Amino acid sequence: MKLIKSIVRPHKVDDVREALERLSIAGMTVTDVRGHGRQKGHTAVYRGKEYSVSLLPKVEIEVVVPDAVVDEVIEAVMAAARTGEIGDGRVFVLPVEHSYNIRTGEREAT
Amino acid sequence: MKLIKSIVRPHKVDDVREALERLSIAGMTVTDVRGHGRQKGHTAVYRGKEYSVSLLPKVEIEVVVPDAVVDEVIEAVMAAARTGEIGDGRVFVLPVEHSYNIRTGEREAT
Amino acid sequence: MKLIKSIVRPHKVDDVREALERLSIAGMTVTDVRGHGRQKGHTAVYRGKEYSVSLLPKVEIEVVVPDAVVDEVIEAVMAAARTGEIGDGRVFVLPVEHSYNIRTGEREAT
Amino acid sequence: MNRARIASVTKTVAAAALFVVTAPAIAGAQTAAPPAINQADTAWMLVATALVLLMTPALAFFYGGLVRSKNALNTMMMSFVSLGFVGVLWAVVGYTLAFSTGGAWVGDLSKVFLRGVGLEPQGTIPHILFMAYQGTFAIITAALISGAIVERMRFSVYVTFISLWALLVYSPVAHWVWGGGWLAKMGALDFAGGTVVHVNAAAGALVAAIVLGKRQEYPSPSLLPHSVPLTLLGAGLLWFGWFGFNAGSALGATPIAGLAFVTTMFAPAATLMAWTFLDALRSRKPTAVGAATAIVVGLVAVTPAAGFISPMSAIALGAIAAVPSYLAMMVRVKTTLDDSLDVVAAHGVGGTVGALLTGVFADKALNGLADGALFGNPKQLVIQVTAIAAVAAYSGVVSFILLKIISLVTPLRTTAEDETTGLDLSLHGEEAYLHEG
Amino acid sequence: MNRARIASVTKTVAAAALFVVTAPAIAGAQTAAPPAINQADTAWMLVATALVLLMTPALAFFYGGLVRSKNALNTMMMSFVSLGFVGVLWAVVGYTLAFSTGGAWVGDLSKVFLRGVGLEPQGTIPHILFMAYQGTFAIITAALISGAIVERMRFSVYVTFISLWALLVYSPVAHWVWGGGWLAKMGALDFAGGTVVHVNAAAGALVAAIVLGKRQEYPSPSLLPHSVPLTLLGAGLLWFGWFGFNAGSALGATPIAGLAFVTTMFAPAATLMAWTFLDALRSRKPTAVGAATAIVVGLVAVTPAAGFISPMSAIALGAIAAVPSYLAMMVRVKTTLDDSLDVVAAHGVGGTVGALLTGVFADKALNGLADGALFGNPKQLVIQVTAIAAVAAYSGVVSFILLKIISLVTPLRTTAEDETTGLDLSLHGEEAYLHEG
Amino acid sequence: MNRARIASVTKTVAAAALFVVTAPAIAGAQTAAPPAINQADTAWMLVATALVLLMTPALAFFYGGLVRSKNALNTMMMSFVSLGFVGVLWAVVGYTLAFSTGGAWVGDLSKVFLRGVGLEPQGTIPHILFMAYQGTFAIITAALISGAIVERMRFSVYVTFISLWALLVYSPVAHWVWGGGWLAKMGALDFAGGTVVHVNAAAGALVAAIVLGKRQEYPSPSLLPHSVPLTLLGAGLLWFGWFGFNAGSALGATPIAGLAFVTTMFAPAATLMAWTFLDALRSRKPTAVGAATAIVVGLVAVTPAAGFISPMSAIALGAIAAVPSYLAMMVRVKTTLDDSLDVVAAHGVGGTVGALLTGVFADKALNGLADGALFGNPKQLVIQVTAIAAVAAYSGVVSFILLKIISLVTPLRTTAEDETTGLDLSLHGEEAYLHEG
Ligand SMILES: Nc1ncnc2c1ncn2[C@@H]1O[C@H](COP(=O)(O)OP(=O)(O)O)[C@@H](O)[C@H]1O
Ligand SMILES: Nc1ncnc2c1ncn2[C@@H]1O[C@H](COP(=O)(O)OP(=O)(O)O)[C@@H](O)[C@H]1O
Ligand SMILES: Nc1ncnc2c1ncn2[C@@H]1O[C@H](COP(=O)(O)OP(=O)(O)O)[C@@H](O)[C@H]1O
Repeated sequence: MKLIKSIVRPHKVDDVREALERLSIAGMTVTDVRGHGRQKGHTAVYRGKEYSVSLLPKVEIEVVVPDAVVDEVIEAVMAAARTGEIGDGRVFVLPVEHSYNIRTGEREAT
Repeated sequence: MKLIKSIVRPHKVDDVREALERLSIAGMTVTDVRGHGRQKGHTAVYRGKEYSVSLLPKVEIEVVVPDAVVDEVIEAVMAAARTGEIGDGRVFVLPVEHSYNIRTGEREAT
Repeated sequence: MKLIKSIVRPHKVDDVREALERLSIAGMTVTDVRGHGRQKGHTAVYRGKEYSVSLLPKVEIEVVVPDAVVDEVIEAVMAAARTGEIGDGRVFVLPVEHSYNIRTGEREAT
Repeated sequence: MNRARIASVTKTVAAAALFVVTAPAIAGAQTAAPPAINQADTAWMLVATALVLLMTPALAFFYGGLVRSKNALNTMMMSFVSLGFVGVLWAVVGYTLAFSTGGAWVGDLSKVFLRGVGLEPQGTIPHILFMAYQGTFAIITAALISGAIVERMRFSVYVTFISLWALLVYSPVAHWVWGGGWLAKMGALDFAGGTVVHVNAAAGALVAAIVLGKRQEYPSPSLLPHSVPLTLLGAGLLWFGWFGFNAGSALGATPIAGLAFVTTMFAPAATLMAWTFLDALRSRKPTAVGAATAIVVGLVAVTPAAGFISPMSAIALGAIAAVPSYLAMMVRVKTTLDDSLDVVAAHGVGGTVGALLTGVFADKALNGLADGALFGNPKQLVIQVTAIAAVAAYSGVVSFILLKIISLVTPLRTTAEDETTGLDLSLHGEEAYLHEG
Repeated sequence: MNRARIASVTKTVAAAALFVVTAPAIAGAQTAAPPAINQADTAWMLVATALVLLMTPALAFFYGGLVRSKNALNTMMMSFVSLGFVGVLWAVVGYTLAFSTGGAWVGDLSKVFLRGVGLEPQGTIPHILFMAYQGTFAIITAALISGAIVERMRFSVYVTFISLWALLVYSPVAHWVWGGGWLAKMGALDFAGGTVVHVNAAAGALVAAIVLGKRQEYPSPSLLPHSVPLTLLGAGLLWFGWFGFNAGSALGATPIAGLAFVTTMFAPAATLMAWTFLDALRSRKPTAVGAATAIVVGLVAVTPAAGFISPMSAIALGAIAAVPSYLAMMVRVKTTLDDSLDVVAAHGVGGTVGALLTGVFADKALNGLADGALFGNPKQLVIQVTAIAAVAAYSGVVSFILLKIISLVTPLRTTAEDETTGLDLSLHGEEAYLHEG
Repeated sequence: MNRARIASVTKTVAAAALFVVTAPAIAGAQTAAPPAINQADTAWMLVATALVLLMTPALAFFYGGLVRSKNALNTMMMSFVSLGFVGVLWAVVGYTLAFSTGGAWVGDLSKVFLRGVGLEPQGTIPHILFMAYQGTFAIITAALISGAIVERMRFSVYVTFISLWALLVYSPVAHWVWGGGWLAKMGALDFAGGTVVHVNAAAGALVAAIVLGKRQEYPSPSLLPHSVPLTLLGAGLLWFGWFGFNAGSALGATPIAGLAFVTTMFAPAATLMAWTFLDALRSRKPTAVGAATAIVVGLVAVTPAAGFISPMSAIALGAIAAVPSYLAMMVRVKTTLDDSLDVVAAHGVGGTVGALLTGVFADKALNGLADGALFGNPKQLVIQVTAIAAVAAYSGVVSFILLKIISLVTPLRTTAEDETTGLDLSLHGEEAYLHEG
């Protein structure tokens, strides 16, 4: 099993979720994060001073999937999250040794 | 070492924390997340329209532990987080290559 | 490639970001988390009752880097995040199998 | 006591107090002149009515900040909805039940649908304005109850309950004390509603909390305020509105209104000071929730006394009142009584202490009406006790009966699942906050 | 109608209503006595003006809570900035355009830079106070428009637009109805601005929403309120301020002010009640946003009627007004018209319904001025329709021309990128919230 | 100047201004009639006092929004606690020190514990009401100081400091200017407290910021507002309350109250307009924090001038006042002076500019009292400068001494660790927000 950890633009979350559902992947966990990268930040102002906001709002979507479907999931996520502009984000693939369902207490088949 | 990444119901966090402390595992990192899965969402209303809230509040608890205790930790977390209803969540086990303590700067023994 | 997952004190985030930029590492993802560990919590009061706040605000900084630079990144992060007091946090190193850039759709070289 | 009486009385005082009062309306009041509108009194009562109306949204913020975010909207709706339901019902029938002549126990139906309530003077202000002013009291009194039952009650049941409560409990009790009923005749002193409003609501709240039962997690340290700033906003607006509540109860821009205003400013100040010390004593941590609570407790306590006692007595009253309410909250959390936002400790205990101290500090030289124990009239204390006991008993019993009847038709509580999910999403289909960042 | 006229008229009523009115100012008003300051009227109008001024920040909270957090400050600034620009322009030239004698269509420049506007009486209050009171109406009317165009308009363009709009649309229309213009002469009834304020603003808002076009994501379920408590705060403060808006329009602490106050309390109460039922009917979920919206709709609807109808009629009016606005919102979301915060449904539909029902429920026995259809004067309805149509048409056309002219000089909308980022950061260089925990 | 004097003077004006003033009280004031309660004045002053009291919670929101969320409650408590401590102390001894006859420097103890302060008239309102009204000024003046020292001061020390400051600094200074003291005799013009309140508080704030030292992270871009909407709420409520502050300083519902009201509406409007342009000029980004700040600066600047200048002069004054305060903020951040929320730039600079411009724009034809330089009385400017300098010097010195004495007994600052943790949790045992989602 793999953990597919995608960092995307906030307004792309719904698209990604739908894309995953189309692959009948129901389970996912979403986290509000802030990201720094090539994308330029903004200049903000507070009373006397100007400062730069370099951490931009992003959303992290974590999905654990069987090895078999990893590639199509990655494709789906990237297609749904892409705008073509700098700041689209990343997809990271991490190995997962086991996955358990708390309700049933069972280890899930890979 | 392993990273035990558990997604649980918000009101179960305290129970899980206590369960872990009973195993004298002090360290843990907690994140507010929203999850999507088999658990059905809610219908919400805003003025003219109805819409469905499919991302439900969950909490992610991350604990890095030596391989030796992985199984008992997983058991403890699942027992503490279980309600038996759909939506209880998942526990994922990921490999960790190293762990460092920032204060001491030392790499921690596995 | 490795995922370097660092949990640090909130007011150390800027220092860490700058330290990473000095290593010309632009990309990072930051999450507000709450942490529990050796660091003692606070006693809080609400009307009739006292209770203890044991989950303290921390920030998690995730950076995915090529294996080659892992060690210097870890050093840099720890140096920037260290206060020497209990509560400085942890750095975890996890294996990453692949990394994709959503904008280009390409898998990034290790 | 009948406020119409106060209104005129205060004027006698005014004159008695040996200075020239110039507005003809007042001179008029002395002689057998026909009732007349006094524009200055009207100006003040327009403002006072608006101020008291603002207290209900203010209560929504005060209560709303103290609950968890997943129940914030439900809690605020419990106050807002009273503006609609209790407001309309007041005009339709509540007013006549409370303020038409009727008998010792309740008014008659002579003014149902506001029949005969027009622009003519009631006291020295337009009758409809008097009716509206009294209506704002009914609205907030009903809403006060919600503090005891947040985070678990079905909304439709709540609306039904407070609507009936306003008519069957508030209106009669208001009649007893302000509508010329038996407590008025007995000479009970309740300037702005320590008994009619606060003891009355607290008794209903206590019963409701018991009948409804505690929240799933109660008592758990996780039941904490989600936004203390929202609660502080509520406290600030409540204080502001309370000037209309207390000083408006003089029903005119009279010296007694000035007195009621000043005591309403200094009593809570003293409570806030005392509460800060109590917090510091206990945990070395003066809390913001404590400050907000202290302000409300002080306001509650001075409500029955506002136009009867001196400013320095108000400071004493405010400081004294802090202690029993503070202790009541410490005791409550050790019980299984989930009076979630301490309506009993703040309004029940605070209102009782205030009503009793009114019987102690009342000073006829000032109010021209009655002395308290301190000024040689201990009998007043007995009357005060009677009023408190009667109102608490009546409100408690009728509230109990109402809830039991409703529970025969439909469950009072939400499902455990909805309670876990949070009432905002499950009952109202909304989330209070949405930070997509 | 000319409010100065109301002011005196209401006094005739007062007397007519067969009770002694004592303040000499009023007696004075009957005879040919010179104009005179009445201190009680002044006291009330000081307060009323402050109350109406508070409505603009209140609107900022009401609107601000309904947008996404990344546009919260931009939305609130759209209201606040009106206090500055429209406020100053009103003193400089807006007031004279609206309230100097002039002709049927617009005032002259005799009072430009407040020439001749001093402490002398206008009606029974200082002239400058009358000017300031009217100014608070211009400020909020312009700000109301912003609700239709949030989350996408360039700020500088918005400021330019509402500044011109206030002078070229609001001032003339105010002159027509309150400045002795043609609609006043025709006898149109608009006590506090159902047509002048709400229909007027809604027409401008509709046009602006169309010219500007919809937001990128519209219609998408993700366009949700970021803070409903903030919206409830706005609704609470709007109601509070609206007492100054409606009861203040009597221009004195008169019985008619009392009447306007009471209808302003009970009409929204009825709307809130009706809206709760409509919500429950539709989705079994009475919403908090619905409650806040209902309050505003009820206030809008009673605005033209406030001093003309009875409290019971106000309850009917409030309840009736809930339905068309509720339906309008359900229809709007099915269209591509991105009137983002439903200015048309709330102020346009609500204001129209209110203005029409004024022509139905007006009761001369109460207001001493005019009867509505229900009291045997159907002609009034025709006048009301004329006024609504004329104002809507004029405002719509001029708003369209203004926006088109501006768009020749500079784009009206922000870039798509700024819209995605959020206007707070991109246009104002700020973030509304920052919880570093 | 002595407000009692203003009160009567304004009435002379009223008459002088050649129109009939009808309320007998006023006629009375002309003759040697005994002092008398004027009900209309009383009605207005009841409201004005409530409005000023509301300003202290409003300040809590204004300041609270500007700090980081971990210090939000501590910052708000700094304002709220003043309502308790300074409030009670004012009644006990502050009032007599400020407003009893006494000498040139301070009042005597004749009215300690409010001895002899009852329902009798003071001017044309009940004496207790006058006392309470003045008390609300003492409360907010002390609270204003907190803006300079947020996020690092020990709470107990803060409470001790402002309590002593209110008695040893505010009361004497109020006596100088309003209590018939030396500045009053010299003819200094300070209608509502530009010098007594704002310059006074700013001098104390400056000293406190210096003695206390800067926050650990200062200057760092991470010291940002955690909730701008909360700050906008504060600004909105401050403006609303300020009408009581300025127009209430006429001590009655007089034409001068109308004048003060109108200048208080238009001066901040002009400042807001000017500030928007300054922001746009500098960074093309008109900020919401800037708008909130501008409103306060404009209100501060017009405070000393409110009842003395014309509305058009108020617009000029408001616009002019924007510049120095704006620049002062740009300079401050370049220094190591951690006047965290710019009390000096907003209240010190703003109050000074306002007091000077009062000496320029004052128009005797309007205020019936004194002319400014523009109307041929340059001497007034000299008097204004004297007053500003004297108050600033006295306040600065005594504040310094007070803090030094306290620091001998106990440390002024929290520990570095508590500062890092945040004062809400470490000093008050609370968290402002808790979103368990
Ligand atoms: N090496 C990295 N490690 C962790 N997160 C990263 C890394 N690189 C990019 N990200 C995340 O991806 C987001 C977008 O990256 P950015 O370089 O701005 O644009 P693009 O992905 O189009 O190159 C960043 O804001 C950050 O959250
Ligand atoms: N494949 C997955 N990857 C990541 N998170 C998941 C996955 N499946 C479930 N989750 C998380 O677990 C939560 C509960 O899962 P759900 O299917 O709703 O109930 P249950 O765990 O009882 O089957 C989800 O809300 C989501 O946060
Ligand atoms: N085993 C662990 N797994 C996950 N997070 C941990 C672990 N141990 C510590 N942490 C994180 O590091 C933070 C600091 O750890 P703590 O023990 O308090 O101080 P120190 O790191 O100085 O020993 C904790 O608040 C928690 O967020």
